[in-house]
Amino acid sequence: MIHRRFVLLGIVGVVGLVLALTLTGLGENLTYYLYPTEAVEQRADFPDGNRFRLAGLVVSGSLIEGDDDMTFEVTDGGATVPVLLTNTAPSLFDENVPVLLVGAWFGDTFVADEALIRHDENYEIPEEGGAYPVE
Amino acid sequence: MTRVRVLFAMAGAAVAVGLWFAFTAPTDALQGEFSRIINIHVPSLWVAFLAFGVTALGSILWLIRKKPRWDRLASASAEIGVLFTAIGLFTGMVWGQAVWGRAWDWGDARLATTAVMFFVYLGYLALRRATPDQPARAQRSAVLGTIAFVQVPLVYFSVNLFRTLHQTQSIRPDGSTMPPEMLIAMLINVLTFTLLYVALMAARTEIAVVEEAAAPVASMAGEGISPPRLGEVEDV
Amino acid sequence: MSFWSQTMEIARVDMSLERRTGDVTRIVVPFAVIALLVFPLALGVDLSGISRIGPAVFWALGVLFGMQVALRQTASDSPERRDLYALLGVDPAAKFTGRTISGAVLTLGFFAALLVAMVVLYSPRLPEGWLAPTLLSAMLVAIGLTELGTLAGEVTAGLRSRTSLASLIVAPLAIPLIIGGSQTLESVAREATILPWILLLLATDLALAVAGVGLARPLEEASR
Amino acid sequence: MAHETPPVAALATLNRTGVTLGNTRVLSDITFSVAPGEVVGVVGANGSGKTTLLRLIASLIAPDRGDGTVLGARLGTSEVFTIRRRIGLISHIPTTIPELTLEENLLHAVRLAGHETAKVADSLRAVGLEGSSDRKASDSSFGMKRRTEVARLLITKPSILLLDEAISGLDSDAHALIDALVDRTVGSGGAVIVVSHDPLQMEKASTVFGLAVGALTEMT
Repeated sequence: MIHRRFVLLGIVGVVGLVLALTLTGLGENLTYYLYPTEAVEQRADFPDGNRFRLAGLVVSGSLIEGDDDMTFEVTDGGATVPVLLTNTAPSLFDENVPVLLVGAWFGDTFVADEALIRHDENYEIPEEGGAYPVE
Repeated sequence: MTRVRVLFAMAGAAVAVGLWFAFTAPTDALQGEFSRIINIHVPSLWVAFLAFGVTALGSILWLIRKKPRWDRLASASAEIGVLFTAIGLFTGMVWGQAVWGRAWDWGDARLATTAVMFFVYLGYLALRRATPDQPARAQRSAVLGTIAFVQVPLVYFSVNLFRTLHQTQSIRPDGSTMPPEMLIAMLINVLTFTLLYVALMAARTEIAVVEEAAAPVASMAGEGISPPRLGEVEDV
Repeated sequence: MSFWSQTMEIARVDMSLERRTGDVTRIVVPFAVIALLVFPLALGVDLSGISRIGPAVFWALGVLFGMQVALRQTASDSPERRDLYALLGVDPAAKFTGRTISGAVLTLGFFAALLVAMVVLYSPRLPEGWLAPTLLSAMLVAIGLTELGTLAGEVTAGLRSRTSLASLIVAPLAIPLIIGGSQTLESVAREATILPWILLLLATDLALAVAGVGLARPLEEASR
Repeated sequence: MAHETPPVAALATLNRTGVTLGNTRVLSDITFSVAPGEVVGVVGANGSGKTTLLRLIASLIAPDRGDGTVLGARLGTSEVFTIRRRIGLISHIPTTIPELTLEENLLHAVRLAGHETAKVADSLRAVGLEGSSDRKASDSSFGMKRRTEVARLLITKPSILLLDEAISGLDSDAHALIDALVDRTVGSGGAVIVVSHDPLQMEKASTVFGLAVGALTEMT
């Protein structure tokens, strides 16, 4: 049967294409968000006002809360980016917490109007007393 | 029906144990009490994947063997899969609102592909509903049940293929990224939900057997017509 | 050899039926262009917004109405015609392939008309060198969409609510095609490589071709 | 395609075969065979399952009990795909694509069946359609569409010819055409099954069965 051969070769072809797809990094291409290092590297691609998403860890000791905004820094271990958040943050927002920010460059500062907590796959039991109390 | 009763009794007991573990296991440092949602969210979607896999298997076996039991297996599993996808999506939205600060995000590949999977299997159930004739229904839905499964691995691997807001798997070939107490609680609930799935499957397939038996008794062709008796009937 | 001669015969007759009935040129294309007009009306007078959403609207409408091309009336066989084809010894896989060829040509023509209408009505800001990648991705989307439409049309053949039911089945499964099509243009705009998106479209098209050819016989049985 | 033709002389056999469509048991227990050169008639009332019987033998529906063979292929298996093109069926409504002309309809069928298209013109003349071959099927009469079907079967030369009320509603010329088709099929070692509610249409049949409540009885 010719069809059977086509189906078998086709399945091999699909698997090959999917493998090629993972290797070429579809995920990197569909830029859902950038890490601070990438954001600094690709600064020229995102002129002021061009919105993108930035993911990183809130730097310990950098958080200053204003009346209706707050400033802090995010890092991915490489670059560190200063952030101005013009909106209220989710209840779990704190220093040392991984966050996802939606906004745009404004000079050297990333001005965000939305902050999300980006919990990763790592779970930890709190130290004595609980480091992150829930309101 | 006794087999189903036993299975439901076992599943009920298991759910009680699972709940106890879910509420006594330690919580995550960042998420606090919200991290307990994992004990419903992950098992639900695990059952959904399992159920759609069984649907695909039943569909392929039907196409090869043409035995009604494979069609019953495929359809029962798809119904339960849709139910648990809905539970998974709902608990995910609650969790997302609580932790991320946002219930839904179309830019996230895991969320988007899961929603697509949900709609594909809703389409599968709609197709079944729209096809009245039993063998035709089995044949058509078996074809769709086979094609539809193609995107289930896409949902599972979406967190690895794309950068997502959704976290990646906590259980990996090289071990787990969860403390053992939390992991055990979650795994017990995965087991519990699987047992619940088995019980629901047993019940649903038995109902399907009863439904098919209760279908109107097949009438014989030609029986519906009797010789005309125009002379016997007056005033027509 | 009879596989390809049957395939080409099915495709040829489909095309001449389209020439005579005008299902696509007289119904789907005008309807899609009207839909294109609805967006600016609903958005109000924000003209910069219109030029920005142009490509996105093109892909959304292209896929939604492209489904209607694949599910057009002339490509759905009456039960009598199915019997005739069966007894002429038509290979169900050849019918699938022929339908896909004619449908893909028509869908590509529809995409071209919609693209011209979008460029004229929305005056979008298009990056340099956009045309070739867009046409390449449009061709791959047209093939995939037609494969999907042909499969769904066969699965729902003869059912009362055939068109809406087939659309319900096609729409979610067409997501990789929408992503691949729209992201190709995005990548050109960002000066990034379009290769992953072309690969995604190729993988989808090939997977659907495998499903269509491999499941052609069970589908042929299902339709009666 | 390496399946052996069983050493039976019969072109079609049914062995305790049953068919259910939806909720209706149309055929319950049919045992029947037709040999080369034979013309078999089946008479039955409206709704007695005559069309279903022909569609079963044409391999267009699968039996749900019992078994049967047509031209050596077991019914309900993929074997039927290889022999289908040797089955000719004239159903009570002629099958044409309305937007195509009669000649295009014939050409389409002949090309799909893999036959010489050169014979199309002769065949149209043989059935008396040379004057209306470029008329659209939607504008053609019942008789014209029926003659187009006969023209097709003259080219495809089926080994087994199934006639479902084929003569009903035809003029005497068209009737003669169908008779000629039957004679040709039988003459070349094929078999014909004629199905009708009208016993008068069984004139060519050597054996006549009656079909009632799902079963066959020989009437002779």
